This record gives sequence, structure tokens and C-alpha cells, in this order.
Amino acid sequence: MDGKYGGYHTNTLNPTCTGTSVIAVVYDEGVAVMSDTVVSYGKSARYKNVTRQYKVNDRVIVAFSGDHADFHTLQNIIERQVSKWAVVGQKLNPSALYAFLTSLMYQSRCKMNPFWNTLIIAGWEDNEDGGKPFLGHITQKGVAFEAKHTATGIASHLLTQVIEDETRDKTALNRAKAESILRRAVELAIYHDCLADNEFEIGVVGKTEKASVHTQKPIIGDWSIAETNCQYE
Amino acid sequence: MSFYQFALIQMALKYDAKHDPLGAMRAFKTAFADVEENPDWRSRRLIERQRWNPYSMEGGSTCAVAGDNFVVVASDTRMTAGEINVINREVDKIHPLSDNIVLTTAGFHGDALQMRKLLETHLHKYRFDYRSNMTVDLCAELLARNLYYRRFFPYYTGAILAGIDEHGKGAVFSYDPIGCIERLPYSASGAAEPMLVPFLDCQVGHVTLSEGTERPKLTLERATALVRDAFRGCAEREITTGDSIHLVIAEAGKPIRHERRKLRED
Amino acid sequence: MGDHYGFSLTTFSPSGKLMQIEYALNAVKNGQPSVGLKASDGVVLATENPSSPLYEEQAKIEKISKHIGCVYSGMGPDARLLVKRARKIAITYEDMYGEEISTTQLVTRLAAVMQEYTQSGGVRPFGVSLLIAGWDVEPGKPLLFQCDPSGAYFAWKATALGKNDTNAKTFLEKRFSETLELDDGVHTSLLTLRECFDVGMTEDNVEVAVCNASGFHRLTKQQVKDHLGAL
Amino acid sequence: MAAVDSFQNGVLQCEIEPNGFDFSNCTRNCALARMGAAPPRLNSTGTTIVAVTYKDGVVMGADSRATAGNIIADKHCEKVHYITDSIYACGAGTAADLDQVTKMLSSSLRLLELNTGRKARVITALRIAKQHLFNYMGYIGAYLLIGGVDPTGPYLYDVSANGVTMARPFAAQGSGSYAAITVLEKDFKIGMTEEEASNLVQVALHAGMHGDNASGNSLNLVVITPEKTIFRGPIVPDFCNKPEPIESDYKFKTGSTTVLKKKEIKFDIVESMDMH
Amino acid sequence: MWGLTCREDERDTEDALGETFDATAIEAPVSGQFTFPNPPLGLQPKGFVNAHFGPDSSAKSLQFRKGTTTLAFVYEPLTEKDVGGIIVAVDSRASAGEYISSKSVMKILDVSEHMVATMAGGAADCQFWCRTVNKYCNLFELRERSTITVSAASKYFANVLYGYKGQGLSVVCSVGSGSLNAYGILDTYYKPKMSDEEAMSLGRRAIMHATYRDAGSGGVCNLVHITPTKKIRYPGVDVSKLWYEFADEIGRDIAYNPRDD
Amino acid sequence: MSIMSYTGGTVLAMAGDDCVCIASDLRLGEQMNTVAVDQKKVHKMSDKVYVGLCGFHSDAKTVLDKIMFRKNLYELRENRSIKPKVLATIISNLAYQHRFGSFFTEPLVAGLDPVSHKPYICAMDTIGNICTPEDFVAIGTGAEYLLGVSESFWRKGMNSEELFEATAQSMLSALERDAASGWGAVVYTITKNNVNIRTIKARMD
Repeated sequence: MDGKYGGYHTNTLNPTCTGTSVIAVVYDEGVAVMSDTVVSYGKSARYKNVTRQYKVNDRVIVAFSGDHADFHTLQNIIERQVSKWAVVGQKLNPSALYAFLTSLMYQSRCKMNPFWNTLIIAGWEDNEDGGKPFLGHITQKGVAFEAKHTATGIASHLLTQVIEDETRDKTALNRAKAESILRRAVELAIYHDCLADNEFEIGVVGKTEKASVHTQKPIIGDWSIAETNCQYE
Repeated sequence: MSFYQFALIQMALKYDAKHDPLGAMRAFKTAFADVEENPDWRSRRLIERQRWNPYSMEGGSTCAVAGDNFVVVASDTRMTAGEINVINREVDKIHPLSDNIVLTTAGFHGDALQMRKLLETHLHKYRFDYRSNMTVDLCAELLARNLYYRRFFPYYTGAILAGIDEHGKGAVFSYDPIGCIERLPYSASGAAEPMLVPFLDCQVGHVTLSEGTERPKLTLERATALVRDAFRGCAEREITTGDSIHLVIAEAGKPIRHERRKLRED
Repeated sequence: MGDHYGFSLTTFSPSGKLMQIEYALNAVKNGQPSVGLKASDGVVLATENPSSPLYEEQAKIEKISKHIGCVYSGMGPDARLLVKRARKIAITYEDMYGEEISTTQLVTRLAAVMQEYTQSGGVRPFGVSLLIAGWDVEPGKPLLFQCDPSGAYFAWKATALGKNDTNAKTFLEKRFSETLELDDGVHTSLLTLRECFDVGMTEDNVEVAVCNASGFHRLTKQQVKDHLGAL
Repeated sequence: MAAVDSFQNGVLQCEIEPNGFDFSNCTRNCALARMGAAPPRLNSTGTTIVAVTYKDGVVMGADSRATAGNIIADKHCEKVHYITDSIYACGAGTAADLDQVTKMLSSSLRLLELNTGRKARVITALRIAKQHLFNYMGYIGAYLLIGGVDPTGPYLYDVSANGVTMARPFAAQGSGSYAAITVLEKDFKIGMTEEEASNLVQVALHAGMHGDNASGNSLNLVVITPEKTIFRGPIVPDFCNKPEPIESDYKFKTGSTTVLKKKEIKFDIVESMDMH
Repeated sequence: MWGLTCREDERDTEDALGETFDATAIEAPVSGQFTFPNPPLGLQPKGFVNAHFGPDSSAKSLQFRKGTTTLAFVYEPLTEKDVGGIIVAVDSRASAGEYISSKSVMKILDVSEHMVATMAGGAADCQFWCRTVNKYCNLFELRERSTITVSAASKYFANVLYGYKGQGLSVVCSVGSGSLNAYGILDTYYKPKMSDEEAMSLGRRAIMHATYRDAGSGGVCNLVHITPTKKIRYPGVDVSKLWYEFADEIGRDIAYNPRDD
Repeated sequence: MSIMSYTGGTVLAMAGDDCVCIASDLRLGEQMNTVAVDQKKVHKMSDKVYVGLCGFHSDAKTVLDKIMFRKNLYELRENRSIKPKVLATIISNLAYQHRFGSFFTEPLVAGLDPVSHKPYICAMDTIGNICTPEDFVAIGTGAEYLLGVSESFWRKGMNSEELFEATAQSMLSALERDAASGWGAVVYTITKNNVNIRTIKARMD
């Protein structure tokens, strides 16, 4: 907000309080989204048990990684959209929100004033033939795509391959299996992401379950390797 | 001192030695003396302050070949983030806008989505106003103008519009990022464009063959085979192309056919 | 090299001979005997290496690179320095040209080093002659060279150095033939060595090494024992 | 005349006994850079390299792709470098630096082995590499995993270009190391058998090659144990070969290029060129 | 609403977000009120575009296409058979940096029935602005019921472009980097009175020499002959074939004879 | 414009069975205008070993002289003709010696081993990283175009005639699209018993 670019009000071009990665996996009747509950200021974990998933309505969850201030503003904007749709008695379905947020992010990028976030839109899409799980990924520059599983931030480097192996051959992934994959992913993320935390929550939205975010038991991970490695060089 | 003054000073240092050779010699001498007084390694390492880059390159490439009554459009389906990390292996870069117009773009995916939305809206509006579908060259002119409207903040993509024109002939229009339009028998764009185009020059355009040699006719089968081979060659040599080929074949009077072929995934 | 003192110790005698080199050759003459023999598919190096329960075993045959090795007659410490230089030459050549040094190249450069010591100030020639055995991978050929303190080098089919090398050579002339296999080569060289021995030859006081396509390696005590048995 | 001679010697000096770097072009290159000419693109191994220690040895592996920008310069470049019979080094970073640094390491250690008559230690290789890289403050862009077995047991060290080194039970380097390190974290156990260790390295390499653009084509493995060292040459994982071969073969009949002029130089085959 | 106070202007008002931007993008621009959207935050368009699409940016084959060699000259008829008028000759290569993005660009753009403009410099810029001037000329002729004079059209062209001075537009109507060679040929062979055939071969010859020496030109030589009555477009002739004919004509052996050192 | 394309130029080398082809264009330019159209970029080192030098022409000339110096020294000492692999190492060491002030030229070595007559091709970047594929290598401003085209035109086990056609066609297709190279091309075909040097007809624009 330092307006150094010729007096324009600018969003964050160097984010301060940021949330680290978000991982989402589609299973046969819904989508599970994992995000840890810490917002870090640089390298220090400044705000603890802060939820980074926003339950738009009982069919859509939007998870954020990146600047937390922008997350609040986007939350506010989505709320406004929901109320606008409510006026005409419609419930916002995931693909509509996905399209809206894509053009919003793209437009903010065109004003060189981006929302410094990467959004994961997880939801259940009702259409004629029974509906299908929806998982969308939007980057801060307006690049948007749908996928079977996705991760943001450093987890996209670290965990994409591991999740791809888990979900490649098994066709029907049920909710328990999806959550165990996510729990395993958190453990692996802790080892190499210094901003990740072991307290996390998993948001689930599916055909039968309404969108809900459950806090999970913190994962400790096994650090036994440390003893074996005390050389000087 | 904001970034722009810094850039201006940098600009003054940068001698534009393109046009007159004598100037180039003088410029080199002064630059040489300049380096001898304060070489890079003595002055504090000036870290070039990067302004936020609104563009990013999602890699991948597309190409289109027009025959006399068909058009073959192909692209790979890999999306990379930051040049090296593959984030999605089934991304559609070919957007069929109507049954005789196909848009394909390679480059910054955000602009690609915006361009598709733009053209779909215009086609819809045209259908609303004139109760008939747009022809390919009309749509091509439209895209050229719309690319140019953003002349000072351009779309970071190489767009190709392909389709069947009103005479039933295949048409491929290739664009540069700000809308210089040209109708070609074949065209390519994206990260592997320098590898696709010479191959098509040789096999479709037959520009390198001597007079005597016979030039095989371009049929639909030969065109699809050529395009698939071109992409297999690119997947071998270019790091952002791979995973699978998405082929879209539009023939005069027939609905658009999709075809997917595997490519190497490393 | 050797310019710190300025005056060369090796100067011409009125009769036009460099006496220091003559004396060096004498030093070689009363060194322990060593024999080299080029068979059709390899080269044998054998030397007397008196061992005793009192001191640790010190090898006289040294490996220079994968396919090249050498044995010396004369003063041990001089030989050690030359072998170190030879190894350095071989490894630098390999860095520079990407392939293993050929024996001829190694010998020419080592001889140049030895020659330097006969013409520089404040240094004396080496009191040692080297027998360098090697296998050139390219044409696949065994090679045997001798380097003298004067810097001269000769290619041999079979030769002997050190104590009473003359009658060892006459012995070899009678026994040597082109078509010798490696094993018979070892036998002939052990026989010639026994000529120069004043004490009985056992596997403890003789050292044998072989250089063929698979490389240069020293024979173990057991192998020497079998060869001695077969004599 | 003196000026010419000194110049002549100067030019020939670095020819006659070339040792160490020759900085004569530095100022010119900096001047050209300031004139706005972009410096040339160097081959870099984007690469995924993985190394794991197990009960009685070390398994190391690397992919085999060297890239220049977004073009693959070399599809089968060798990134598992031989240092001595029981020490190998995998390298990521600037390809030329890796070749030269590992070549320098290998020759100094083989010389040491010959002169001392003992097997070289992994720590010696590490110390030589580390001091060389530290000398050039990271400008020699070599990121190495030096692993091997010496009389005191198996060791694995991770060297970065500015000279920071760390001993590790398992390690991954290069742009594909993110994906690989996660696989290692998942399945690594202390005291694995050789079979498990080499499988783990292969799976980690597959993850790195599959997820990272700049790694791929094939993988090389080396298994080092006190008794033996096995180098398993190019193994091509299934996702790395073409699912379908090139369909039509592009045979050009002779005469499909017009030749304006022609000159032929004949040799009579002399059986062997050299003298002896 | 707590959100409202922090930033009144853009973010929260009802019509913010998609509508304003999408509206401008969808609607066809109304001439007169249309302004090009500049890059935001007061960024200089010339520097911004050059940073992302210029020669030393990472957009290797995405750079803007440039054309280079165009020429035109007036001549009177030598004999009655000839017609005289203007010969306009151009090459047909558009290159983006060192990559030849197209070998068959039509660089002679129609401004009105009796006027053409040639494209050198930015290909897209020329195409777009020639179309604008073409539209203006047609409107002028409908309104004034008389054909527009060349000077009026070029005056309009200059005024339009002046509005975007310093923003990086590259519209060059006559010269190009390849044309220095063309000038040489024209200066030597140009005669005020020439036959049509001679004039056309001179135009093609000049373009051929320009493409031989300049890396940015090549492809096909397109030629338009404007006579007092009508405008004749001749089909393109391959420049390389022209060069080989020229070489045979003057008997110069241009093939490189292989050396064996 | 990068310094590597100041003078322009492209060289391609392809290996068949017991034969090697090197093709190079003939342009020497200063950025956009062409100064010479008969510039030799492939130089003979020994009967069957050729070196191609592309990039900044003055550096290429200096590097060529230094290579000739070291090669002649080697051949005089060893009294045998140099092997392509050894020549590649010599050039790589020369390039790496100037690691921090590099020559702006990318060398390419191609030829048959004087003894075993096995084809050997290799290309290097400016500081000497040797790549020795078994199919083809390309350097210079047109390298990308060549790699894309040769990928489909190369097959295992081509005889010298087929190899010549494949090399010539790849080179001509690449010169179509590269502004900084062209103006004619020359192809050297090296086999066990002869070297064929052919100038092929290319676009002169």
C-alpha cells in the first residue's frame, strides 16, 4: 500500500501474512481439501488456528493460499455474490463461482493490482445426470484449470507426484481413502515446508455430505532420522 | 528513486549500436573503458529490482494444417508452472467456438481463457444480431482487431484461428500477439513453434524439395499423421511439450471430431 | 628446475664424456637385478626383492597407470621420485586428452625429466634405470622400455638391469623367442633372474608383475610360488 | 618488437602449459554485456539426482537430460560421474562445471590411491571438492552428491556450489529434487537391504522425472558396496519412451536436393597409420 | 458493513469487478470515443511492451512481426503504348527477431480504390491503422462525393498517429532497414521516362537486391502498378528465383565452390 | 540481439552407419545485413575429422587458431592422426579454461575414428560441456529449427546417400525460417574411403 507506482493504491505486491499450501483431492462422490491453520508472517508462525477454508454454502468450499489480507477481501466479495444470487433465489454452484473468480483474478491482474492468492474451489456440481465433484484451481494471474487433484505453493512441487501415484490406478477413491492421502500429504509437507504446521483441517463437500470443515488431530511425523546423522563435515 | 528512473539510467548506459557501425565501435570502446574503471565484480552487486510480471508462460505448443476441405488443429495438453514444474497433464488448449471455427492458443493461459470468452461472446452476439453463424474470416478479422485493442497491454499468446470457410475450404489464420493477421496453409505457435514450423514447411509446403521430386498430395490422413509425428518430434526435444496430443479435425459439412493420442510424459 | 645454484655438477670431461652419468650407470650396475620380457600377449617384469622377517615388505615394482607399470634398478629413493612424476604425467595427460597415455608418450616425457637433471645447476643425475612395461589399448600391443640416467630410452624385447646384467642378457638371448606366451615369459624371466641370484630364490625374495590387456598387476605370493614350483 | 613478443608469449603462454582459468576475455564480455548483448545460454542439467545409504553401501541415481533453456541439448548425458572405483558423484547445476569438477576430483583421488597404495576416502573427495568450490564463491555452479564406500564404511555427502556440505542418510538435488525428496521421506528406513534401496532410488527418480520438465529420458544407477560397484546403465522407465513410434518414415529419394557443385577427396585405406 | 469503509473507490461498489472490464472488452468500440487501455499504474507503454515482447525479453517467437523492404517510384511513359504511373514493390517476409514468422505477408495495403500504403516496421500496427485510414477515406468519399487526394489521406494518417506519439507504435510507410540497398539500385537505373515493362523489372530488381543483402527481407516480391485510371496487382515472384536469374544474366558463378581445407 | 547471433550461422552434424554428414550455411553478417555469402564454418582437422564453429565469428576464428595449435602439437608428438573424441576433449578444455571470460562460440566436432572408422559427433556449449548423442547435433542460430526437423528425418542405420539427403533437407528447412543464416549451404559427407563436399541450392534471401 505504499503507492510508489505513481500514487495508485496497490494491493500487495510483496505479501506479508501468508498462508502456505493447500492440497485438494477428488474422490468418487466429493472433494476433500486440506489446509493447515497457520498464517505466517515471513518465517514466523504469527497467527495460529486460523481457518483458510471458507464455506460459501453447503455445496462450495473455497480454500486460499497466499496473502491473508486479500483472502478477507475476497471472502467479502464472494459473500456479496452469494447475496446477489440469493436475491433471485439461486444457490451459487461451484462452476459459476469458479468462472466469476477467474474473471475477477484476471481483471485484477490486468490492473496490475492482483489478489496475491491461489484459490482452490471445491464443490459438488448438480447437473441432470446426478452431478459430479468439482475442483478448480485459479492462480493470482488468472490462470484457471480443473483437475482431479491439485496443490498450491511449494506443495505443488513436493506432493503432486506422490498424490498422482496414489490416485492414478485406483479408480474409485472413497472419502476415507482421500482423507488418509491428505493426512499422509500433510506429514510429508511438514518435513520440507518450513511454513507448514502440523495442525490442519480438512474440508469435505460431496453428494451426500454438506460442505463442512473439520479440524484434525495434529500430525507429529517421525523425526527419528536425526539421531543417525551427526557428522561434522 | 523509483524503478523507472533507475531503468532510465540503465537505458542511457545501454548504447543502441544497431544502426551505424562506427557508432558501434565507439560505443564498445567507451563500454570497455567503463568496465575497466568500475567492473561489475567490484561495484556492489546491483540486484535488478524485478517489477511484478503480469505474464507467465504455461508452455505447450499448438499447430494447425489446412487442406482443401478439412482443417486439422492439434496441441499438447501439458501445463507447466514456472518453466519446470508440471501441474496439469490434461489441459485443453483448443477451444472449438462453433462447428466451423476452432481457436487454439499457446502461451499465457490466463490470456487464452480471456480470448476464448471474448470470442464466444462476440459469436453469440453476432448470432443474436444477424441470426446466422459467423464465417471464419469474419471471426478472424474480429480477433485481429480485438488483439490490437490491447496494443499497449497485449495478450501474451500466439493465437491461431482455424476453420472451414464459406466455400468449404480449410482456412488457418495465424496471429502475432497484437493481431497481425495472415491466412496460411499451415501454422504453429507456442514454445515448440521453431521446431514445428520447419517440419511443416518441408512436409506440407515442400519448399526444400528440388523441382524434379514428386510432391505427395495433402490428404486428411497424411495431414493428421504429419501433425502427430511433428508433436512426437517436439516432445523429444522440447521440455514443456508432452503428455498427450489433442487433435481436432473439422471437415466441410461434418461435425468437429476430437482425437487424443498419448505422448511421452517425462 | 634446479636454477637455484646456477652451476651444473655434470660437466664434460676432456675426453668428451659426462662422468657423472658414467658413475650413475655404475650405481645402477650394483643395484638389485631386474628383468623385463615382452611376450606376445603381455610384458613381464621381475626383480629381486630381498625380504627379511625384520623389516616391512617394500615393493619395488610400481603401477603408474591402468596399463603401465615400472621396475627399477639402482637407488630406491631416486626411483620413488621418478615414479611419482610419471604418475603425475600420466594423470595430467588423461585430463588433457581424455584417453589413457600411450607408453611411448609416458617414456619420452619421463626421459625428458631425467635429462633435465643432467643439464641443470645444482643437481645430480638419477642413480637409477627404469624398466617401463605397458600395453597400448589402441593397437593392442605390449611394449617394454628402458630409461637410463642420461635420459636415453630404448625399446626392448627382453632385457635385464642391475647386478651381472650382461650374462643375464646373454642367457635371455638364448632363451627368448617372439612367440613366447605370457606364462612361459614369466618362467624365462624367473630363470634368468635365478642366474643373478647368489642366494636361493623363493617367493619371498622375488617380485613379479604382468601387464596385459586387462591392465598392470603384481602377481601374488601364491602365484609366484606356483611359477617357481613349475620351473 | 618487444611488445609483440610479450603479446605473443602471452597468447602462447596459456597454450603451452594450460593450468587454471584464463580471465583474458572477462573485461570484453562485461563491456558487451553492458552494451546490451545478452550473454550466451549455458547447458544446465535441470536434473533429478538421488542418493540413499543402506546397510552396507550407497545407491545413487540420476536422470540423463541436459537442457539449454527449453531445448533438450543432450538426451543421454552422464550425470553419475566416476570418481574412484568405490566413490561416485552425481551432479546438478551447470553441466560443464560438473564435468570438469568431477574430472578434477577423479584424477586427484586416483593419483592419491596410486601414491599411497590405499583406497581413497569419501571425506577426501568431499574436502577437495568443497575447497575448490568455496574458492570460486559459488560461481562454479556445481551441486554434487558425493557417495561411496571406504574402509571406514558407507558415506553420502551433499555439496552445494558455495561450498556448504552436509552428511546425509539420503539426499536429492536438482530441479526435480522436490518430488524425489518426498518419495524418499515417505519410504526411507534405516538399514534397508540393497534391493529396497535401489527400488526406492528408482521410484524417487521416476517421481522427479515424471513431474519435472527438466529431467527425464533415462536414469542411471550405481550401487556401491565394499566388495563391488555395479553401474546399471540407461534404464528407460515406461513413461519415458514414445507410446507410439513415428508413423511415416521420411525417406528422401536421392536427388531430392539440387546439388550445384561437388568435390570428392579419395583416401586409399592405409592399414595402420602409425609407425611401430 | 465493516468492509465498506476501508476502500471506497474500486473494490466494493456494486458495479465493480467484472462488469466494467468485460463491458469494454465485449462492446465493439465506437469510433471517436474509443481509447486504447494503457497499462495501469502509469506504466509507460513503450517500456512495458518492450520489456515483455522486445528483442531481449523471453518472448522468443512471440515478438511482434516486422516487415522491412518497401519502395515506390513515379515514372512517365516512354512510348504511347506505355501507361506510366507509379510502381510499388515490396518483399513479403515478416520476422520476429531472428525467427521468420511468415514468408508470405501482403505488405501492400489498400487505402482507397486508387491509393495503396506499404507496410514496413510493425506489421500489426500498419494493418490496423491502414484499415482505419481506409475507413476514413471511404467515409470522406461518400460525404464529399469526390475521391480523396493522397495528401489528405496521408495528412489524416499523420494526425491519427500523432495522438499515440512516444507510445511505441511503429508505422513506417516508405522505408525499412532493407531499403538502403534498394535506394542504390533505384538511383543507378531510375530514368524519369521508362516503359512499363522496364519500370516493373526495375522495381523487382531493387527488391531482389534488398532481400539479398538484408536478413529481414525476403520471400516473394509483390508489385502494384498504379496507372492514372486503375490499380493493377501483379502476382508475387519468388525473390530467390529472381536472384538466380540475375546471376545467370550477368554470368556470375555464385555457387560456393567447396574447398577441402 | 544476443551476441551469439551477431554474425549468424548454423551447423548440423548427423551420423549414419559408418558415415557422418556435416552441413553448414554460408552467411557472415553484421546483425541484420549480410556481409559475405561464402563464409566457411566447417574446418578440416584431419582426413576424417571436421570441426564446425558457430556464433560470434571473431571468437570462432580465434578458437580455431588455438585448436589448430593444440592439434598440431598433439599430432606431432603422438605421430598419429587425432581421434575425434580426443579433439573434443582438447576443445572442451580450451573452452573451460576461459570459463569466466568465455568465447562466444559453440564448437561441434564430427568425424570417423581414424582406426575403428566408427562415427563420432559431439556439440558443446560456450564453456565446453560435451554432448555426444548417436543421432545428430545442431549449433548456431538455427539450432532449434534443426533439432525439431531432424528428430523426424533421422533413422538408425542410414547409408551415406540417405544421410546426405536427410541432412540437406533438414538444413534447408531450418534455413527457411532463420533470418540470420542461409544464403547457400554446403554439406560434407564423410565415409570410410572418401569425403564428398557438395554445395546445395538454397534460398538466397
